[in-house]
This record gives sequence, C-alpha cells and structure tokens, in this order.
Amino acid sequence: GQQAQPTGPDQSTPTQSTPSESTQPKKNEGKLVVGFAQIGQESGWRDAETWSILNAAEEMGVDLKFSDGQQKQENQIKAIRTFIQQGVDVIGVAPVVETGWETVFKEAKEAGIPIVLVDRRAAVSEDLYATFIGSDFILEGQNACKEMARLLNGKGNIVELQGTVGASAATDRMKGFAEELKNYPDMKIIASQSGDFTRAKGKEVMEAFLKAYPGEIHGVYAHNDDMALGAIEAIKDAGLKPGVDIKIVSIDGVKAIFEAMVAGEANVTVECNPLLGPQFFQVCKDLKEGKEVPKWVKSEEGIYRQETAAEDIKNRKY
Amino acid sequence: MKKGILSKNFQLFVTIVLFLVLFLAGSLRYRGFFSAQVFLNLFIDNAYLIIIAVGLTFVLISGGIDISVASVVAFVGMLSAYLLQNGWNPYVVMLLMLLIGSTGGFLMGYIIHYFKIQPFIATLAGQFLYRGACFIISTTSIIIDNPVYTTIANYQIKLAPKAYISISVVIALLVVIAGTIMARFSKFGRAVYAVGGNEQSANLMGLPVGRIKVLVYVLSGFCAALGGIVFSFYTLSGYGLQNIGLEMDAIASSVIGGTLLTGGVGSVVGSMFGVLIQGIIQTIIIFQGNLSSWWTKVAVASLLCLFIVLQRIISANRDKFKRKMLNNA
Amino acid sequence: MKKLTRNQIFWPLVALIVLLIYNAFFAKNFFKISVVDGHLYGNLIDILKNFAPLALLSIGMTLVIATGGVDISVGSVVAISGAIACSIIDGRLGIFNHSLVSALVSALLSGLACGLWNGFLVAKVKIQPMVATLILLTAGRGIAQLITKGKIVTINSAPMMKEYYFIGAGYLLGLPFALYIVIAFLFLVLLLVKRTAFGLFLQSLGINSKSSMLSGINVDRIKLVVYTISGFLASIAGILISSNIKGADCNNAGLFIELDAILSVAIGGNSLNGGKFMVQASIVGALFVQCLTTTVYALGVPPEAISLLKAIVIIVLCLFQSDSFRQRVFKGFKRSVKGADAA
Amino acid sequence: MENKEILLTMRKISKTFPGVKALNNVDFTLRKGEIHALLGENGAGKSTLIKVLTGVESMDGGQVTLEGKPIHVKSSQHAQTLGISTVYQEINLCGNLSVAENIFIGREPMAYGMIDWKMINKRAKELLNNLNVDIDVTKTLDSYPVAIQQMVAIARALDISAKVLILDEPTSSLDAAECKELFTVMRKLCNEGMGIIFVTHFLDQVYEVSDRITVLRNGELVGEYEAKSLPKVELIGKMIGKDYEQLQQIESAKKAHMENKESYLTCKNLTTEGNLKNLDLEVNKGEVLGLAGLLGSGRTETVRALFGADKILGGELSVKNTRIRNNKPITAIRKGMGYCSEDRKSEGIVGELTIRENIILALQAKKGMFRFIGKKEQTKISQQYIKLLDIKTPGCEQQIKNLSGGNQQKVLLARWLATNPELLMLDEPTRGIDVGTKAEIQKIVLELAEKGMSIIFISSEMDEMLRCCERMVVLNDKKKLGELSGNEKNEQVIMEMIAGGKSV
Ligand SMILES: Nc1ncnc2c1ncn2[C@@H]1O[C@H](COP(=O)(O)OP(=O)(O)OP(=O)(O)O)[C@@H](O)[C@H]1O
Ligand SMILES: Nc1ncnc2c1ncn2[C@@H]1O[C@H](COP(=O)(O)OP(=O)(O)OP(=O)(O)O)[C@@H](O)[C@H]1O
Ligand SMILES: [Mg+2]
Ligand SMILES: [Mg+2]
Repeated sequence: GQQAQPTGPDQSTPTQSTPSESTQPKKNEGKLVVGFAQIGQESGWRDAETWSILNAAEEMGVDLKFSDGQQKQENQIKAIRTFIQQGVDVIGVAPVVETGWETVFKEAKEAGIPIVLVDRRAAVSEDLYATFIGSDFILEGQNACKEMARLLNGKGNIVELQGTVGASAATDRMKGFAEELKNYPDMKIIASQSGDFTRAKGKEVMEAFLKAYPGEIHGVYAHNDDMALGAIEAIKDAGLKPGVDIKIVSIDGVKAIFEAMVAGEANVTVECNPLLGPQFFQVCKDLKEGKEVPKWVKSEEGIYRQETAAEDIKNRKY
Repeated sequence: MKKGILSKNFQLFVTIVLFLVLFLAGSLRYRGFFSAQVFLNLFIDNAYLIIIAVGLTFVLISGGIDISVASVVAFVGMLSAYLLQNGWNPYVVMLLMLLIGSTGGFLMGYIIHYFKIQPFIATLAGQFLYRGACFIISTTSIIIDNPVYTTIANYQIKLAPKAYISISVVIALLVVIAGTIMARFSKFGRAVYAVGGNEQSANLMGLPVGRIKVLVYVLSGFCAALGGIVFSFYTLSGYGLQNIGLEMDAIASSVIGGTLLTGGVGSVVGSMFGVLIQGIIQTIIIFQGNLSSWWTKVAVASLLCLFIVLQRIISANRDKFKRKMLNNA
Repeated sequence: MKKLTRNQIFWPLVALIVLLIYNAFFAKNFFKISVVDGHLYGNLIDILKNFAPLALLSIGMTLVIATGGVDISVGSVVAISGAIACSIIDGRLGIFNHSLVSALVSALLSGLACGLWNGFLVAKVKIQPMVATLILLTAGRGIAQLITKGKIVTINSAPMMKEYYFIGAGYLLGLPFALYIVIAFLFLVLLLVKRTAFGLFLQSLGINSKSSMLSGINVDRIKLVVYTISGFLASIAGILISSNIKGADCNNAGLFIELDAILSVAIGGNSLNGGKFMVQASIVGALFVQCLTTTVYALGVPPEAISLLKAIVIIVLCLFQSDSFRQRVFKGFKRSVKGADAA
Repeated sequence: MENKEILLTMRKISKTFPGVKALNNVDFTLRKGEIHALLGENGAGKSTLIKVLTGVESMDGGQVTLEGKPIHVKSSQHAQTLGISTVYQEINLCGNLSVAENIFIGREPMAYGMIDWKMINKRAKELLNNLNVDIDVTKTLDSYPVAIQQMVAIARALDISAKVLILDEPTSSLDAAECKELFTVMRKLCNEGMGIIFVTHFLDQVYEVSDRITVLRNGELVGEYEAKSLPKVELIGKMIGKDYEQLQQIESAKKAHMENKESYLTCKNLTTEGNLKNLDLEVNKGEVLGLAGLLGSGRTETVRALFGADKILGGELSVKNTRIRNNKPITAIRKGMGYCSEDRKSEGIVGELTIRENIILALQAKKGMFRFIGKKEQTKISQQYIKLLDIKTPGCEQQIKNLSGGNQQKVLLARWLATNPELLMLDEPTRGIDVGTKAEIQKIVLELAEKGMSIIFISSEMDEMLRCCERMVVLNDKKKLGELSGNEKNEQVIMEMIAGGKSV
C-alpha cells in the first residue's frame, strides 16, 4: 500500500532528470553497464563472491561499476544513488542488512533501473526489485543440524559458535538449526556464544567452553568455517581430537575447512555457493533485453563431508 | 576588515577551497560527476552525519570527546522502529528519542564532570550501553513502515527540474545554522570555547564550568538522537549493527573542519565541510567504480591524508601565504 | 594504608581481584588448573595467553598517551604484520618463502615502518594524533588485504607452521610462551623509562610541551620514538594473534583492539590527557579486560548482553577509581550511618 | 580614615594543605574606599588567603563577613555574584579567545538575544585605552605577551562592578608607566567606595597607593598597620622576621670586576621570526648585560632568538667564535646557554612534575637521555638549590604547581643554575619574588658573573637593572638604540634614549 507516495505524481520527472546519462549508455546498445554494490570483504566467502563477479564481468564483456561498501549500509545506499546518477542498466546489491532499502530502490525504479538482489534478501515490496539470486540461511542451519544429528546419532551435547550478533546470517543460521533441533530430543545445545565470525574469537570462546564443560561436549556447530577452524585449534590444545572426540559442523565451504576435513579434523561443511557471477550477469542481460526473469533464482548448493573431502578439494576454487 | 575575516577563518577558507578543488578534480575525471544532483546527494547522503558532527563539535571544542554517538544513532533507529511497530504515535516517538539522547548525554556529562571520569571512557561505556540495548530490543533489523516516516523519507523538495533535496537536508542545514549561531552568538557557545581553552581559567573567570560541560554532552546526545531520527528516515529501519565506527567519521570531519581535539578551537560550518569532504571522497571512489575492498580503503585513506597534509602545509605557511596575497594586492 | 590506596596500581589490582573472587563463586571450574600435554591448562592460563597481544599494545599505548597523543592505528598494524608474517610462512609472497626468520623480521619491520609513519605525521607534519593515526587505521587494513590479496591466509600445512604456532600458542616451562614475551617487553620498557631519562621527558612533554622544549627536550624526536615503539609492539601483537590462529585474517585481526588498549590504559588509572603514567598499571588493566572477556564466556552470558555487561562493569570500575565519587558516596554513607545512630 | 565603614572581615581563617599549614588563624579587615596591601614573603599565604576568600579553595576554619553579613563563598562564580572581583596571581584567562572576549565573557552585552560583538569590541577598546593599552582587541589573547595579558586581566576585573576588588600581584610584569595608569584607576574606584586588596612585592608601590598594610608570615598574621606610620625598613623587618641589610652588600659586590673583556657570544645583523630587526650584540665572559626597553621593545625576542626558541631568518650568530646555524634550544643548552622564560606558567613549570624533576629537567636534557641522573643524585641537587634559594616547600617531592608563585619562579631559576651554563639569560627572573629573596638572587647573579658566567638580565624594574648590570643595551621597537656602560647609565638617560629613538 505504498503507492500513494508524494513522489508518485511526478514519477516521470526523475526519469527525465537523467536523460543525458541514462540515454548515453543505451546508445551503444551492445555493452551492458552494471553497477554492483558489494557489502565488503569480511570473509573468505565474500571474497570468492567478489572474485566471481569481477571475473564473470570480464569474461562476458560487461562494463561493471563496482563499489565496496565496507560493511556499511550508508555506503551501499550512496553507491546505488551514484549508480543512478551514472545511468547504469542494472544495479546489483548484496544488502548488508534486510531493511532500509525502500527509498533508494524507489529512486532506482523511478529512474527505470532494475535492482537485482544478490545472496541476501531485502525487506521491500516485490515490485521494487527485479529478482533475488541466492540461497537461504535458514535452510543452511537446518542442513547443518541434520548433519550433526547424523554424526552424533541423534544424541549428544552441542556448543554453538554464533556469528556477529545481529548479522542476518547469524540470526538465520541459529534459527534454522534450532528449528531442526526440535526433531532430535536427545541432542541439545549446552552453550552458545558469539565468535564474531572470526577464527580468533572462535578459538577463544571454544577454549572457555572446553573448561566450563570438560568432557561434556560432543559436537561443535559453527556459523562459519573460520570459527570452526579456531575451535579446532582450541580442541587440539586441550589434548582432544577434533573431528573424532568432538564433531565439527560448519557453514560456507571455504578451502581451509576442506583441508581440515582431509586431515580428519573437521566433519561437515554446508556450502553456500558464492560463485554467483555468471548467474548474476545472465539475469542482468535478460533484464536489459526485457525478458521475464523469475523472482528467485536459486543458487546451487551442496553439503560436503569428510569422507569425500579429498576428492572435493580438487574442484574448490576458493 | 575583509582581511581580518580571512585571517581569522583561514583554516576554514583553506578547507572550502580544497573541497572545491576536489569537486573540480572529480568533475574533470568522471563523466556525470559535474551535476547539481551529485552535489546535492552529498547533503542527502550525509545529512545525519552533519547533524551528529555539529553536536560533536561542541564537545570537542569544550575539550572533551564523545564516542557514543554512533551507537546512539543505532539505538534510536532500533527503538523507534520497535515503538512504531507497536503502534506508537510517530511524533511522540521522535520527541521521546530526542529526550533519550539528551538524557543519555546528561548522564555521561554528569559523571564526566562530577566524578572526573575521563570523557573517552565514559562515552565508551555509553557506546557499549546503547549498542547492547539495541540487541536487547532485537537482534534482527526492524522495518519502519509508519506513513509519517515514509512520507518524510520519500519527500523530495525540488530546487530545479533536475535537482532535489530531502527533508533531512533541510533539518541538517537548520541544525548547522542554529549551531553556528549558538557557537558564535550565545553565552553558552562562547563559554564552551572558554572551557576548552582553559578549564581552570574559565572557572576562575566565574563561568559555570560544570553546567557547561554537562550541557555540551546533552547537546551532543540531542544531536546524535536527531541524527538517528534522520538516519531512520534514510533507511526506514532499525538495525543494531548500524553505523559501527561512525563516531570516527564524525570526529574526523570535525577535525578536518578545523577543530582542535585539545579544545578551544573549531567551527560548526567547518565541521559541515569536513563531512562534505569525506562524502566527496566517497563519491569519487564510487565513480572510479573498479576499486576492490582493499583499494577502496587505501584510496580513502590516501585522499584523506593528502587533504589533511595539504591543509596543514598551507595553514603552517599561512604567513608566507598572506604576505604573497598582500604583495599581489 | 593511605599510601597504599594512593598508589596508582592499587585500584586496578583491587578490580582484578574482585573479578577473580566473583569467578571463584560463580564460574564453574574457573580456577581449575590441570596438566595437559606437559603444560598447564585452565582458564587462568588461557587468560595469560590471550591477554598477551593486548598487553603489548597497552604498553605502547601508555607511552603514546603519556605524550598527550593516541594511536588508534594499532589494530591495522596488527593486521599488516600478521599478513606479512603468514604470507611469508605460507610462501605466497614470492620472496623469502617459508622462512620463519624473515617472516618475523619483515613483520617487525612493517610495524616499525607504520610507527615511524605515524610518528612522522604527528611530530613533523603536526597533524593531531587521533586523525594522523586514523589514516593508517583506514589504510592499514587495505594494505594488509593487498598483501594477502584479500584472502584469509591459512598456514596449517606450511613447513614452519609448528615453530610459528609456538610463538603465540606454545608453552615454555608449562606457561604460555607469549607471556614471556610480554614480561620481556615490560622489562625492556621499564628499563627505558626508569633507567634513562626517557620516562621523565615523556611525562614532561605530555604535561607542558612548550616548557619541555625550552628545557632542551627534543619533543619531536621523542614523539617519533614513542609512536615507533607503539607500532613495533603492535607488530609483535600481530604476530602473536596470527600465530595463535595459524593464519592471517586481515579483516578481523585486531579489529577494535585499539579501544581495548585505551581502555586498559585508563583502567590502569592513567590519565588519557597525558603526563604521569605507569606501564605496569596498564598491564594490570589489560589483564582485567581479558579476564572480563573470559569470564563472560565462562559464565555463559548471552552474546547479545555482552556489550551491556561490559558497559556496566566499566562504569562501576571507573566510578570506584574516581576519588570524587568515593568521597561523595562514602560521605553520604557516613552521614547515613550517623543518622542511623542518631535514630 | 579610621571611621571608614568596614566592608569585609575574615576571622580566624585556617587552611592546611598536605604537609603545609598555609594559613593559621589569620584575621583580615577591609574597609570601604581603602586600598589595603597584603604583604609577606613568598609562600607566606597571601594567595591562599585570597583563594579562600573567593571560594577557589575551601577553608578549614574561620568566618567571613561581607557588609556585616556572614558569607560562605562556594565558588569563584559565587564570589563574583557577591561582588568580589579578582585578578589572580597566575594569569587566568583563555588564550584561545580574543582580548575583548576575555574581558567580557560571562557578561556579554546582548542585542536581540545574540551577543553584541560590536559593542564588546568597542567597550574593550575603551577599557584598555583607560589603562593606556592600545592593541587590536579582536586578536586572540595568546598572541600577546604576558604584560599585555596581565593588563587584560586587570581590565576585566575593573569592569566588573564590584564592592571588593582583589589584585594579586598585578604589577609583577608591568613597567612604571603602566603601573601609574593602574594606580590612577585604582584610586578612582576607591573614591567611589570600593575596597581594594592589593598584593605586591614592590614596596615602593605599596607606599605609593595603599592606605593600610596587613603582613603575613609563614601563614600567620603579623599585624595590620597604617601605611603612613610604618617605615619601609620596619616593614621589611616584619615581613622577613629579621633585620634587613643585604641591599648594601650588593653595591659593594658589584664594584669588583670590570676589566677582562673576552667575548663569549656575538651576533650580527640578526633578523628573526619574532620580528627582530638587524640586531648587533656582543656578550662578554663574566659580565652582566642588561637589556632595557619598554614593553614590546624586543627584549624577550632577543634572548629567545639567541636561545634558538625563535627561528633566525637572517644575520649570524656565533658562540666562542664558532658560527651556529640551525639553532635549537638543545643546541644552545649544549653550547652552554640557559634561558629562564618570563612566562613561568606556560613556558616554565611542568605543573604535575615534582620540584626535583623540574629542577633537573634541563640538566638531564643537556646530558642526554641515556646519561641518567640517579634519583639520589637528583634529590641531592634539588635539596641543594632548595636551600640556596630558600624555596619554601615541605620537600622536593612536592608537585611544583602546589608551590606559591614566587617559589615556582625560584625552582625555575634553580633549573638553569643546575645546568651550570656559561651564558644565562634571565627574562624577568625576579618576577613575583619577595624583597629578601630578590636581593639574594641579585647577589647570586653577581657572584656567578664573578666566577666567569655571562648573564643577560631583563627586568622591568629599572632599579634592579641598574644595580646588577655593568653594561646595558637599550632596545626599542625591535631595534637596538645603543649601549650604555659604567656611569653613563641611569634611568634618566635610558628613558631619554628611548624617547629619542621613538621620534627618529
Ligand atoms: N594546592 C596546594 N597544595 C599544597 N600546598 C600549597 C597549595 N597551594 C599553596 N600551597 C602552599 O601554601 C603556602 C602558601 O602559598 P601562597 O601561594 O599563599 O603564597 P604567597 O604568599 O601567595 O606567595 P607568593 O608571594 O610567592 O605568591 C606555600 O607554602 C605553598 O607551597
Ligand atoms: N604595548 C604593546 N602594544 C602592542 N603590542 C605589544 C605591546 N607590547 C608587546 N607587544 C607585542 O608583544 C610581542 C612580544 O614583545 P616582547 O616580548 O619581545 O617585548 P619585550 O621587550 O620582551 O617586552 P616585555 O617582556 O616587557 O613584554 C611583540 O611582537 C608585540 O607585538
Ligand atoms: Mg601568591
Ligand atoms: Mg619580555
């Protein structure tokens, strides 16, 4: 019900307001101009995504305007505004947070530029964005829980290493896991603490857990691989065998966790595919050519286990 | 007389000139940069920061520091989103936010002055407190769909067919004007300068130092809350992780605008230009359009460094510079 | 007694002891120490190991703050030094591949260079310290990412991994090796401060730099030295942090650690406006900060409440350190006791 | 005079600082329309009495009444509202504000709810003109030297319409002409019924303006006297508690040497950052050279340039026939120079450091960082100077900011004496120092010269200059007017020289 905005009546003006900029790219019909507002560079996973997008842009001959938001929504909004000024064909965003995009997306819409959400959703009405490409954090949490149950035979004490408090990945991965956990009455989370998605904190928190619950921990669920890697070190320092004495399940699927799995120190990683570049630009092309695109383009994901890690690692690109 | 104005506001003058140079450089280098809307976007995108920087400037001039402002913004966004969701009247919410900001500022100012707690530490505690309070409300972000908020957020004031500003910009400019008047023409403002120049002397001259120091933090808290409200217009949501590190942007803006962190010197208009300069650096980087995360950081820092060093060198050689001006004239 | 309470280190120590006593009652197994793999093992040992980087930073920060400045770039220097060391150990930098010595030397040199740069901006170009170091705070992480090409470097399988891991997480005579590094540097800095005139000059210029200059103190050079020391110590902290996690995480290594360092200095009872300082007290401050973190984990405080708890602890602690607060409260207390007696 | 109405009384005032009994049952009475001099040695408790009265320090015991009503002053702000206006000993103004603003801050005239800057600047200009100071009042205060700052502080206090005006050593860095202006204004205010408390170490001024005298010694009241009925010698006796003869000794000590004229320092055509123009100067070994001139004549700038505190833009400077380039304080100190600045608060003391540390600071800098003077040695050195200069303190571990003004000045002197310099430049070294010690210092200066130390001596007191200096260089408007030595130098000649120089 947000159609009746004050900007509604003169919707046409802003579109006209950038005629020189927005018509110019359209003159050289061939070249696709895309603006991409990336969140930042906070993890290995994100790095892989960035790499994939830059790479795909080059391969597909797209004129990419790339902006790194340094983890700040303000910066991403500024970037989108600037893209509008520059008159790009499509704007891609990996929103750092779900909310708060209404205004700027509207501006893009008025300028006739479609928005593509990448890997995270935004809480705006459906008409404000063209499509969403990416996965589902809740699903990842559920999968992780299923894997944990498989490893522990549905019975045991788990400690959870959460991501940064308030980050949507952390909240949803926690939610997904907790939901699924209801199906396994003999498994329970005995301690849960934030490790800020980092190895150092993951290790520090795990150290404290090991002392507070000596011999009681059977599994570690980490919201990302990095914290799991930190926890593995803490477990080793405690004289235990990670992956054997204490099972490790984490999310993301970065290369280092595969190495750990090969070494037998980690058990499962639930992948969340960052290599969205080709898919993203395909969607952009379609949008420019006026083709229909689905509202949700799902990315391909997988679950990788210790048993097959030695094989899988050969295909890992990041 | 004109010479007097120039020499007294020399640093501000240098800052403005360098700002224009940056804008010009951007315009020459990037297509589409030289447009009214790009310029106005600097205000639209940084309105909240301008407001916060104005409040902070008073604290810095008084010789203190307030690193809680970023968390105040996050907290205000969070709490107003929460309250609006629960059907509170938007105007009541806004008033309440301003009240909370001011009260928080008052408490920090009170313990800073009366219990001699170092400002950095007291406001660091404030920072943790506000941030923590955000997560008590909710760990996820909350959307604001109150019609009043969305109307204000989306309203565009047309200046020309191709140029508009938002209501937030108007608020920010009003704050700058009010701040300038307060700093230059009110007893309170002048007393702030005196306290920052020499607290002991100010006390011996009979100024109510305690009250002024507390008020300065109240003002900063108020501005931070107002900045928070404007920021919630900007994003129409509340989110606990919002604006981490914003206090450094505000402090840096103020310093770029000529404020001395040791107190006693600074101007509100200067701080506004400080914000605009950081904004334009950001814009240049986005226009560049091919910087990776790390090059973005390096580029921001280099531009900032270049700017500050230039400003320092010109100001340090101000006498030589002035002599030249005189000779030319 | 009065003399004791006047000593700067008294209140931080009291705070630390109170926290430990609290833990003795409320945190399970907090004081349990056992022997695992031939070294001591327990929460207290973890605290001593994990506080090492912060302790080093707070030593440097104390000196910088004594001159009336501040160095907020230490976190970024931590990232740079870790990135360099790990890149070399991992062999991805292309030079000095896999050499432990050159990894350490290059990392330390990078710290020196960063410190010198800060010192140059502050002392020579005369930029205000917080903004001067803000430049490196911003750029530093970028530079670190540049070195690692934005990747998190993992040295799990590098040839010198074990040796490198020893620095930050190994044990010597049952105690964390990192602790010895802290003690060594504390000793060195105390030597510099107490056995040379450096400490005197530092305080003097922190209190009144004009007078100090006219008394013949080379103010600029001392500032330069102090920032360089801070940078150097930050690079060691960077080595410790990266070694402890067997990798360099440019985005997160030492993120916001400058706040903790400043907090440690303040908890140690040092004035943030410069002048008189006590390095040992800052170390106690750092120990307190780390102890608090570990306590939070051990007690199982929900993560979303940590900030809140920290804020409250800081406020309470600082209030009790403040003379005027104690005076007011105790006066009120005495009065109320008297009133009660009268009634 | 007796039947003048009593304005203010202080009864049985006591104040103890840790280790010091600063005031012990002191009584003080001020009448309407009188100028009441409060006298005593350094550290006698004068400033403390004033601070207690104005609420800066709390008192341990005693009563204060103003116009018959008992008052409890809580803060200096409170004092102001009660009608007590004060100029404290250390200049307490804000250097970052303009001169005009320093005079009016807290009581700015308003127009339309905003500060009326035009009015402020106009009135500030007028006020200062009344004191015969003509400066740009819109410039910041710290662009002016101490003397001007002192005048500004006075102007501020005078403009506050008050019943009681307190002036704690207002004349310590003023010269004769300015003092005269000040006294005229003071008398005028008295006639309007104000009571003025006046602290000074210049006894001539006491007799010039004051009606009554209260003398303190060691924090205790010695007595209250009519100025007319107390001869100077007796007054001095009351202040220092013994008879006073040192002045004579100085005259005799001075005659001794004159002959050997080996040059120590020369400068030619010196032009400096501080606007000094083409100065030629020669300082011989073992002589006391005086720099004479009016306020702003460039005396301070001369010594600052020699010491490397100001940049030299042109000309050359050589010490012992070797040219010095790129002069910095530390170079100068290593070459054997010492400079005791006139601005003791901002360029002298390091407030939170102890007396010991303040004394050895320059010596340590001279020796270098690594040749550390052990604490025992430090204590020994400082004890020695505390004794030599009669510094009043419970011990050398006291923070210097807790000392009385005069005693701080002595510590600074000790700092430079401790470096055992070959050329000692003293810019107003006796500022705020009591008569007894002043004579003592003059004696020390002459003794040092005897031993071969060169000394450049600057003082606003012509008397003192004439007594100590063999040779005098007269400056005006940042230029050298000429030199005087031997019998040709007397006050008359110097004043004429300056007057003549001005007209040229
Ligand atoms: N804050 C303080 N702490 C400790 N002692 C103090 C403090 N203030 C003053 N004193 C001591 O009190 C005594 C009286 O000092 P006061 O400043 O009143 O002397 P004074 O008569 O004004 O001397 P002068 O002529 O040198 O200004 C001195 O011995 C001084 O050391
Ligand atoms: N009466 C005055 N009017 C205007 N400016 C003055 C006056 N007196 C001093 N100044 C300013 O103060 C600056 C410093 O003067 P300086 O300290 O060298 O004088 P001085 O000879 O040492 O006199 P004194 O030490 O008695 O003040 C000069 O540059 C001058 O501009
Ligand atoms: Mg005194
Ligand atoms: Mg002078």
